[in-house]
Formats: sequence, C-alpha cells, structure tokens
Amino acid sequence: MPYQEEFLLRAYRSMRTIREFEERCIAEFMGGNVPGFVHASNGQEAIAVAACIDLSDSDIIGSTHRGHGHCIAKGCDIGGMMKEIMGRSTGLCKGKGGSMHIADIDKGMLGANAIVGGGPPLVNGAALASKTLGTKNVALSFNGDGSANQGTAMEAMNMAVVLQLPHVFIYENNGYAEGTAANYGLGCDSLTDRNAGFGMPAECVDGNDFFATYEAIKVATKRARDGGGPTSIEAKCVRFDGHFIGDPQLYRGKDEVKNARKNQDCLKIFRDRVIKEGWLKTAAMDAIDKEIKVEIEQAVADGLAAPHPDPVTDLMSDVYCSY
Amino acid sequence: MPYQEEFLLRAYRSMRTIREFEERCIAEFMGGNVPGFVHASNGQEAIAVAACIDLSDSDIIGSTHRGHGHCIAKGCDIGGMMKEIMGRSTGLCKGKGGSMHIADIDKGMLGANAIVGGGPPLVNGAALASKTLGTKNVALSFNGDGSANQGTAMEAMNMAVVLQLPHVFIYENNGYAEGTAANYGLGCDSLTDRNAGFGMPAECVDGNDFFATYEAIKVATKRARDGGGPTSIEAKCVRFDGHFIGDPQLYRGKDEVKNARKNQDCLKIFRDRVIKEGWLKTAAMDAIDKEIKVEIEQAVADGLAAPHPDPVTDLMSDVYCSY
Amino acid sequence: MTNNSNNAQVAGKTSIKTYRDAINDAIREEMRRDPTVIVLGEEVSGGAGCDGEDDAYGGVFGVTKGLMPEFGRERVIDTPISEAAIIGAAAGAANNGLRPIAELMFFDFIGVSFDQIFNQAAKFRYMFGGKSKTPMVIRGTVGGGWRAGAQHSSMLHSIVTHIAGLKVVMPSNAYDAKGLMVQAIRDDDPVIFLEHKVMYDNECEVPDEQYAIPFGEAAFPRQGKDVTIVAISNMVTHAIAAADILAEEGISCDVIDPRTVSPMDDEAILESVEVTGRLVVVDEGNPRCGLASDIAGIVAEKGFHSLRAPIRTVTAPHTPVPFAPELEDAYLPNVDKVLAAVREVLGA
Amino acid sequence: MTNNSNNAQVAGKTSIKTYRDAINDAIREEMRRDPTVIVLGEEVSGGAGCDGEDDAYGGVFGVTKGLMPEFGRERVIDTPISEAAIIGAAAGAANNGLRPIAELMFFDFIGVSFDQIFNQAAKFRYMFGGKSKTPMVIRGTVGGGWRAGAQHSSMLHSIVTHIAGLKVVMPSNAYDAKGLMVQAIRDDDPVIFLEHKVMYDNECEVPDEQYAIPFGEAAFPRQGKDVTIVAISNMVTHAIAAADILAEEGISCDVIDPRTVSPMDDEAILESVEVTGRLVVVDEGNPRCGLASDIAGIVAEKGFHSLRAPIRTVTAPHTPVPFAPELEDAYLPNVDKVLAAVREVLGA
Ligand SMILES: Cc1ncc(C[n+]2csc(CCOP(=O)(O)OP(=O)(O)O)c2C)c(N)n1
Ligand SMILES: Cc1ncc(C[n+]2csc(CCOP(=O)(O)OP(=O)(O)O)c2C)c(N)n1
Ligand SMILES: [Mg+2]
Ligand SMILES: [Mg+2]
Repeated sequence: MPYQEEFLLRAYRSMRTIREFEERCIAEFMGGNVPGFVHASNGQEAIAVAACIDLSDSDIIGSTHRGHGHCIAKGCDIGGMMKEIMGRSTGLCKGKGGSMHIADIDKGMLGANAIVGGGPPLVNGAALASKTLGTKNVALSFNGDGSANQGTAMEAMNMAVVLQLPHVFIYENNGYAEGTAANYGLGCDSLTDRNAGFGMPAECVDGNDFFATYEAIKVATKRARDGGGPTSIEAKCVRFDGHFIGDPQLYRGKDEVKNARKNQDCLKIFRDRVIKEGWLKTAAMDAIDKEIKVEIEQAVADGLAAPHPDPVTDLMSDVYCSY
Repeated sequence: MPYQEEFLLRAYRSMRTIREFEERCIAEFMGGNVPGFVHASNGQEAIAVAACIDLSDSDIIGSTHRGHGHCIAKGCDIGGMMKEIMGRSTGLCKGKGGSMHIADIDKGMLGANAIVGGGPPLVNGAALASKTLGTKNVALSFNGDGSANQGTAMEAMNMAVVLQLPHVFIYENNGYAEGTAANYGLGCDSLTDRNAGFGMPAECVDGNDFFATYEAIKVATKRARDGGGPTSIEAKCVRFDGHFIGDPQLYRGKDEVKNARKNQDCLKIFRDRVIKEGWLKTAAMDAIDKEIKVEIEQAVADGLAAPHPDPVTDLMSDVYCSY
Repeated sequence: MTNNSNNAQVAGKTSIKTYRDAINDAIREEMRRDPTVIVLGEEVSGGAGCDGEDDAYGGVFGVTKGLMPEFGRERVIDTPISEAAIIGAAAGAANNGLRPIAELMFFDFIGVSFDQIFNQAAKFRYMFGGKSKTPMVIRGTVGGGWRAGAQHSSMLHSIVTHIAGLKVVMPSNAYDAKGLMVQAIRDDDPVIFLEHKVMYDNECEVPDEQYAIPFGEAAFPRQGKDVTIVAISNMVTHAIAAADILAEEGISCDVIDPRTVSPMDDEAILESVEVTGRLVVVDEGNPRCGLASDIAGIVAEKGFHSLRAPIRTVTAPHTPVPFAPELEDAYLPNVDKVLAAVREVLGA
Repeated sequence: MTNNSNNAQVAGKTSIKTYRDAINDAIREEMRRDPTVIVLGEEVSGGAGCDGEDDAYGGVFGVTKGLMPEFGRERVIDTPISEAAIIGAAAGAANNGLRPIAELMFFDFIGVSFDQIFNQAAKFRYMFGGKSKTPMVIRGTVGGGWRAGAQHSSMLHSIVTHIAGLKVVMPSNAYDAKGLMVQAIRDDDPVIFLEHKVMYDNECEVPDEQYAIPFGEAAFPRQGKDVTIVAISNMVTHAIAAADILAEEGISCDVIDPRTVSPMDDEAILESVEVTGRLVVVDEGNPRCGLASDIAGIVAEKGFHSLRAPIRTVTAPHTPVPFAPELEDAYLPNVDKVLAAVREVLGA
C-alpha cells in the first residue's frame, strides 16, 4: 500500500470537511446568516488537500477569493472560520476580514485575497523570507485560470524563477472565471505550456484525482525545499457551485453541473479508488462523514451564538501596530 | 534584386538619420542644450526602420523611453523632435513632453513612454480601434528585454491573442535593462519561447541585420492586417551608448561597446551587405550621410533658436479638451 | 421628480427608472447614436466561450445587460482579468477614433490599473502638447454597505480627483446618472464615472430621451439658509434625509450635490456659505487628503470671511472598510452623524 | 546644525553629510544591527548578470551604494522590472520575518504596484484582525526640478496619505532623513519613505550614531508669531528662505515641517495657528484632495476660532508636470510664491 492509512484518512477527512463546510456555508448564506460575497470551493477539495496535507504550520500558503478549502486544508480552525465568515468578533480575523479576507498567520495561511492575482507576489515574499532566513519553508500560491491573466501573477512567476524562490504556483483551472470560460480568457492552448515558458517546470494534472495532484505537488514542494526553485502545477477541476453563492450560472451548459457532480466529484473518485485498491474501508469513511456533520453543525451553532464586534473599539483598532 | 533601390535608399537614409540624430543628441545633452533624461537608441536603428518602413501614417506605433529612433522611422519631423527634446514651444509637443514623452499622433506615433511596460496595453487599444472600425491599420509596440517582465506587457499579449488584435509586439533585446543583464531579468532561456506560450507566433531575429528583421516583421504585419492576430518578434541588438546619456556603464564588460561598434553596427552591416550584393553604391550612401549631417545640423540650429514656452499660458493649457 | 433628483427640468415623456437602468439607457442610446462607442470589461456581457447563455451577467451588477445582444461582441467586449490591459486598451482606442467605456467591476481594482489611468490616459493631452484627445469613460462601483470587506468597498474618488487630467463624476440619483453618463460618453477627456453600489435599485423619474448634464454644475436637492451641507454620491441620500428632519425643527439646510467632483462647482458652495455661514461636508471616503477636507480647504481659503463657525466634515474614519455589519455600519456616515454635525455647527 | 536641520539635538560626534549619505548610513547600520533587514528593487546594486562591475549603480541615485558589497546579493536584491512583484515580495516577506526596504526608483511607479501597496500591505493588519504585522519600507523619489517630465516628477504623497494603514515620511534634510529612516526600518507598519530628488546633495550636520526620530512629531526650523508656514519635503527649503527674508522686514514666521504626513502632528500646527492666527501651507503636490487642502481643512475644522485671515495654500497647479524648464519652474512652488502668500494673509 503506497499510502499510510492514517494519511488517507486524514486526506479524506480534510476533503470531506471542506465539502461539508462549503455546503453548509451555502445554506447559511441563503438563510441570511452570512453577510457579503461568498465564493464556495466545493468540487475543488482534492487540490487544496493535496497541496497542503504535507505542509507544516511554518510553510506558507497564499489563497484567493475562493479560499475556504485552502484554509481548512492548511489546518485553520473551522469554528474560527465560520465565525469569521459570519462576522463575529471571535472569528479568525475578529470579523474584520470575512470570507474574502480570511487569514490565519499562525497556521501559515497568509490570507484569502479579494484581488484576483493579489496573492502570488506576496507568496514570493514568504518564499523570499524562507530563502533569506534559511528556514527551508516552502510557500504555495493558489491561483485560478482567470487570475493567470493578471499581470501580477505573471510578474511573480518570472521573479520566482530569477530569485529561485521556493514557491509552488498552483493553478486551479476550474474552467471558469466568473461567467467567462477559461478557454476564452486564456489566449493560449495550454496554461501549463505558457507557464513553462517562464523557465520553471510545469505540469498539468487531473485535479479531481487527489492522488495525481498530490504526487505532482509533492515533487514540486520537495524541489522548492531543496533549493530547486519554483514550479507550476495546473490542476483541472470543477466548480460545483456558482462563482459566488447565489449566482444563477446561466452561462453554464445544461446538465453540466449535474454531470460533473456525478462523474467528476473528487470525493467520490477518492472513495472509489481507495476502496477499489483496498486501501480504506467504506465504513471508516462513512464514520468520518458523520463526525464531520456534527463538527460543522457545532461550528454553525457556535458561529451564530458568537458575539458581534464592538462598533467603537473594534472599528478603530488594528490599523497600525503603533501610530 | 529582391529590394527596390528606392526602398534601400529610404531604409539607409532613415537608419542614418537616427544614428546622426542620436549622436548629436548626446553631444547637445553633454553641452547642456538638452534638459532632463535622454535615452539614445544608437545601435538599434535597424529594428526601428525595419518595423516602420512599410507603415502608413494611419498605422500606429507605441514606443518606449528610448523612442527617438521609432519616431524618426515613423516619419516624425526631426526639427520638431529636436525642438521638443530641447523643450521649445514649437516642438512636437510644445515642449511639454520632452524626450521621454514625445509623440506625433498625426504620424501614428502614439508616444514614447517613460513607464516601462506602459505602451503595449495602449497599442492594443490602437489595434482594437482598427479592428472595430475595420480600417485594416496595424499597430506595433516597441518593448525592451526589461519591459518584457512588466505585468502590463504580459497582460497585453494575452489580451491581444484573446481579441485577435492586429498588434505586432516587437521586443528589442539589447542585452540590458539599465545596468541589469537581460539574462538576469528574464528567468526564461528564451523570451521568444515565453511569448510563443501566450498563443501567438513568435520569432527571434538578429536585430543588427536590417533584412532579417524586416522580413520577419513584414510577415507579422501582414498577418495582423489580414486578421490573423498578434505576433511577437524578438530582435537581438546592441545598445551603443549608456542606459541614459551620461551613464558611466560600469557594468559593461571591457571592450564590449568597442567590439560591438566594430562588429555589430547595423549600419555597417547594411552597407557591407548592399555593396556585396551590388544593390547600392557606396557613393549613394555617402551622399546620404552628407545630406543628413546638414539636416541634423539645421535641426539643432533651429532647435536652439526656437522660442521657449510661455510660463503662464502654456503651463495651464492642454490639460483638458474642455473643463 | 422624486426626492433625489436634480434641480433641472426636462420636457418630454419620463419614466420611473432605477439608477442601474438609467445608466444602461444612457449607454445604449449613445451606442445607437454613435458607432464608435464600445463597452469593454470583465463580464460586461458574460458567458464568453461558455456553453450556456450569452449576456449571462450584463455586468455583475447588471448595468450593461442587453447591450451585447443588441450590439454584438465586437462592441461589447468581455475581457480576461487584466485591468491594466483593459484601461490601456480603452485609452489607446480613445486616441484612435473610438469612445470606449471601460468597466472596473469594482473601482477598488484601480490598484492593478492605476498607471494606465493616471500616468497614461490622464496625461496624454498635456504631455503631447494638446495634440491628442482621449474620450473614454471608466465606470466603477464604489462604496460600502454590501459587507464586501476591505478590498471591495472603498470610495477612492479622492485619489482620482487629485489627478489632473481626469474628470470625476459621482451621480447620486438615476436622473443625474443618465444625464452625466451621456455627457461622460460625449466628453473628449477621460472621465471616471463612479457608481455607488447601494444605489443601483434607487428609483426616480427620468426623461426617456437623451440629455447631457454639463460637468461642474452642482444640484440643489434642498434649499435653505441656516447651514450648507455638501454631500456626494450616496451621501446625498443621508444629507437630504437629515435636511428633511431638521426642516421640521425649523432649521433650513442648503443641500448641495456637486455631482462632479472634478471639475467641481466651487462657486455654488461658496455662494451658499456666503448665505449660511456654516458648512458641513459629508463624504464616505477616508478623511486624510480626501474630498471633505478638500472642500473645507477651498472654503477656508476662498470663503473664509463668510464663515461663522468651524467647518465640520463627516467622513469614514482613517481605517480600511471592515467586514462585519456592525463595524461597517459604524464606519459609514449616516443620517445621525449628519444631524450631529449640523447641530454642532449651529450650536457652536 | 545648519539651516534645514531639525529642532532636536543629539549628543556625540557629528559629520556634515548629504541627504543621500544620511539615508545610506541609516540603512547600512540597521542592516548591520539586524540581519532581517534586506533591500530590494531595480538597480539597488546594479550589474546583476553583467560582465562589468558589480554595484554599478547602487540605486540610480546612488542611495544604496556600497550595501551589496558589504551584505551580498542575498540581502541587496536586484530585481526584474516588476514593481508589483517587488512590493508584493516585500510585503509577503515582512509578514514572514524580514524587514524589507523596497525601492521604487521613482515613486511615479506606484501606478503599476498600487494594489500591492494600498489593498495588500496597508490593509493586512486590519483585515486580519490585528494578527499580522508588515514591517516594510517603500522608498521612492518624488518631485520636480529634474526636467524629467510628467511621468517621473510627481509628488503623489497625498495619495498614500489618503490610505489608512500606510505611514508617510517626507524628510526635508539629511538629519531628519537619517533619523526617520531608522524609525521607518524599526517600525512595525508599512512606511512610505519619500525622498525628494533635488535634495540628495543637500548637506547638514548629522550625528554619526544611529538615532530614531519618532513619527508624528513636527520640526520647527524657524519660530515666529506673525504667521504659520507649514511646508513639507523640499518646500521646507523655500519656507525657510522666505521666513529669513521676511524676518529682515520684521515679519516673524513660524515654520513647521511635519516631517511625517501620516501620522501628522496636527497639534503643532493648531498650537502655532493659535498664536499667529494666520496659515500658509506650501506643498509641491497638486491642489485637489492634496496635503495642502488637507491641512487647511483640519485647521478650518479644529482651529477655526484661532484664524484671523483666510488660509492660503501654495501648491502646484492642477496640471501634470511639464517638461520644459520654464514651464517646470513656473509649475513648482518657490520662495516668491511663498512670500506672496504670506504677504497676502498678513495684508488681508
Ligand atoms: C483585480 C480583480 N479583478 C476582478 C475581480 C473580480 N473577480 C473576482 S473572482 C473573479 C474570477 C476569478 O477567476 P479564477 O481566477 O479562475 O478563480 P475562480 O473564481 O474560478 O476560483 C473575478 C473576475 C477581482 N476580485 N479582482
Ligand atoms: C515602471 C517603470 N519601472 C522602472 C523604470 C525605470 N527604467 C527606465 S528604462 C529601464 C530599463 C528598461 O529596460 P529595457 O526594457 O530593456 O529597455 P532599454 O532601456 O534596454 O531600451 C528602467 C528600469 C521606469 N521608467 N518605469
Ligand atoms: Mg476559475
Ligand atoms: Mg534592454
């Protein structure tokens, strides 16, 4: 068995937690308990978990507007996340950030980013700190097919090569940037080839396949840690929900989502594989499913009960360390 | 003879005019007659002329901080240019622009640009206007090896492909961005390969060879005009002078410039070729050299005699068309 | 005319229209009239390259809905997520015969496109000695109230107002939105057109035909003689509400809506302060180097002798926009804050 | 202490130093003291990948000269021309244990890096509920006088002052430049450090040892009771010259140099105006939503009852910076314009 049981269970638990968290987020948003814009990552769980499962808290990730999955995969507390997304003062960012600006520096989660392409230059910085201080930490940025076209992302790739930074660029190609096809926004035939042109190893994987994604990122992470510089990994995947929660998704083909949920569900594919290979038992995974339902239920209940920020003191604090 | 004599003489005249203009600019700058920063393009004449010689006034070019050669090749009046560079009110931009912001809209010269990477998005716009209005004009942007790393340039390339704009991206790779080697700033091995990754035809030519450069750009321009979208042409070349006039160039290798002036002078190479092939006579070119000396002499004299702008009326005009 | 509409009167048929539809109207009619007008930006139509419906969004706020079906993808252009390239394409096209309307989905995205706005489009005319014109509009949504957090809720109008070469338009109601958009499209200079996202559904009576409202002419939604209240964009809503409350107490407020903040109708403000002697400025932006202190500074310089009390500015605090509803509500200026400021300048 | 130096006194050995060298000193000593301080930007060393000399530039204005030979390319990092990536790398590194000093060769280049400055670095602390710190310095040259034209001569300090989360430092002399740079590096928040390019060769007496000048404390290069002149960066030079001329006529000016414009020492200004009753603000930036009107606005709000005359602002006009020397000279505030303004507020 090429993977330890503990590892497989951990991977499954993490993916299932994301799925459950996102589905519940959607429900709570619809129910009016979550303010603002929320971008759910259900469908893309395998990539987040494949990327983060081997990382330590001192490794760094930089995320996107669609960041819940990355947070959970990196070990952020789901209670703290739910409170943050609900805008409560005990949330991960005291309710000041919200879904699009969630961060947990202690866990090496440098932040979601509501600016498309905002993350990769910052993750270069985390990687530069690792290189300068000799800590051997790696830094991973999550990017979308759409954000690939933002100049900041492209500059960051070139600079990562020039400075040989330990930065793994992960591109989650879910086929859409809002309501625009990835194939339209990207003028090239292959994002992976385009990224390879920047002078870094670049690989394209099936992001619905946890194992394929995991193996590719593992190689890239090791290379980065060993001083071999950046890598680009494009993971093709499916966005199960709208661009934002509430998006009517008129631009999607008939039955596209239905079929994807049936045939391209990374969780189902994982389950089928580990069962087929005899690596895990159905019962073990079902048990995890149940546990997680309870955990998420608790997170929501705690979130709804959590205190709201104080409009006077909380509004004015945390702008500066000192002024 | 694959080229008409008239064409060859025109090409030579244009290149020689640039050379003479730049050398005189350097002298006048050193003599205190030219204020500000000036970036001379001597050494790179073949590219400017190869790119512009077939263009009409309604075709558009967008230039860089190193823009004199592009202006001259596109047909701007050297008298008006010299006055502009000297800051006189009868200059091409009334003395308000200067060397780094020289423009001549009537000649399809959209402007030098003091912001590295500032040009290509704008040239996309010119190309878009051509496409939308169906004018069949082409638009060319001049870029450097250094500006290739600016996100704006990369965004513009992708957008040009997506919208299939008639835009030829010319990269003058002169080996340096200020005092940084092109090979350092570009993480990739080949800028041409990187640009090809964006989904456009990309070719690398010897920019010291007028003919090679001309032929490549001709194909690209035709493709653009015929609705075939953008092309990238990288032309390797040599910057004969400093980054700016007055640059001590400590970063350059011993004898590098001397050798380049000897062996990689595009004007010499042109002369040798046309004589070897029997396409032109030495005397014809020598005659042009003499004429141009006189013209430039006149441009300088006119420039020095030209009126200065009026500190009251000229300062406050031309901010808006109406306010 | 309803509450928020302007002082001007236009003959002809009118309809009750939302702010969103008024802008859509203006653009559509100008596109019909003038084939050089184009629209470009992310999701301005939506559905590009997709299997489902075209014009799926018509702008994420639906402002450009219906334009692509009428004018086609050649004139209503969905772009990659490349704001610098969007603005640059608009500016370059504007120099070459088109009148582009570029959309920044959220004006917060000026960060990735600012050079093309302030160093390029804004400066062409001056740098080139008056020889070029750049007739383009940059539309962007501004402002808080949507719980959209620090990177999607900013105002930022003060930053573009600082830049010579840009005109800055901030309609506070549907009537003005239409007339100012028509002017923006017909104007030969780069115009920043800022739409406050909480106002998209606000309605008022709007003439069916096209009309242009000149830039630099304030509107006077309430007239009075005790205190001048200058407010902009959605803050006009609060200023009017405050004025109506104060009117019942016998305090008469002169509410001025500059409508365009560059150029700005300084004279209207100075003339009003000449009468009232008291000034409150309400602006949702941050306070430092913001529009509120800009107006205060102008009056302290040119209208000093009229002033009978300290000027009071009502702005957001010097913080980013917080996410939590309680915090965002506390962050934003509102009717109560305007009332308090007016009472202060009167009581002082 | 020479003309331009500050009110504070420091014991120990001093030398006559240029503004350039004072900044270099501050950075070098901090880099010696603290291994987490790094420098990055275009040409901060120069010669990367070339056959000739290393440290060929040491910054295009020579400010970082000598740092690379001492600290190596690992800590003095030449970068590609990618300002967004430069600022992003600094911000991300600052969140992860380094204290980067990023250079924007000309501060005019904020256009291509502005998002990383204002939406990222400036907002991290607030958005993340106080859980991160971003100790970074962005150095940039500002200002006119070099005939560098519209895209290399801007001030732009008002734009960053508008942004909550940024501190903005604008030293007017070598003494302050050193002390403020030391503070900037040691500060735990993002600091914008703006160096006026015409001052690099200005000299004054500077202590050899390191000292930090706290932010938000104005300097008082001239004291007086007839009129308050607030000036910033290179405008302090003109304000002092004007004050010295007026002193001979028996007019005593209180010249205030805020040194840092965010945070700004409002109190020093208000206290001075309490005495003088008259205020002139001199700022090289553009007028609309600029620092001059910001200060005027603050005084019109908080110091109104002290004022005995209209406030006068002396700024650049509402135009880009022109190239031709005559035009640029007319564009820039100068001693004559300050004198005229002072006479106006006194005569009025
Ligand atoms: C600079 C910027 N431009 C535009 C947006 C609006 N926007 C938010 S997400 C998004 C699409 C991103 O697509 P992609 O990178 O593929 O990520 P996905 O949503 O598919 O996860 C857009 C256009 C933004 N937030 N920031
Ligand atoms: C945005 C921006 N960054 C930096 C500069 C400073 N600068 C001017 S030219 C230049 C080098 C450009 O190199 P390249 O593109 O190769 O053009 P070349 O000078 O070789 O013609 C730099 C860094 C600038 N003007 N604009
Ligand atoms: Mg996507
Ligand atoms: Mg070069």
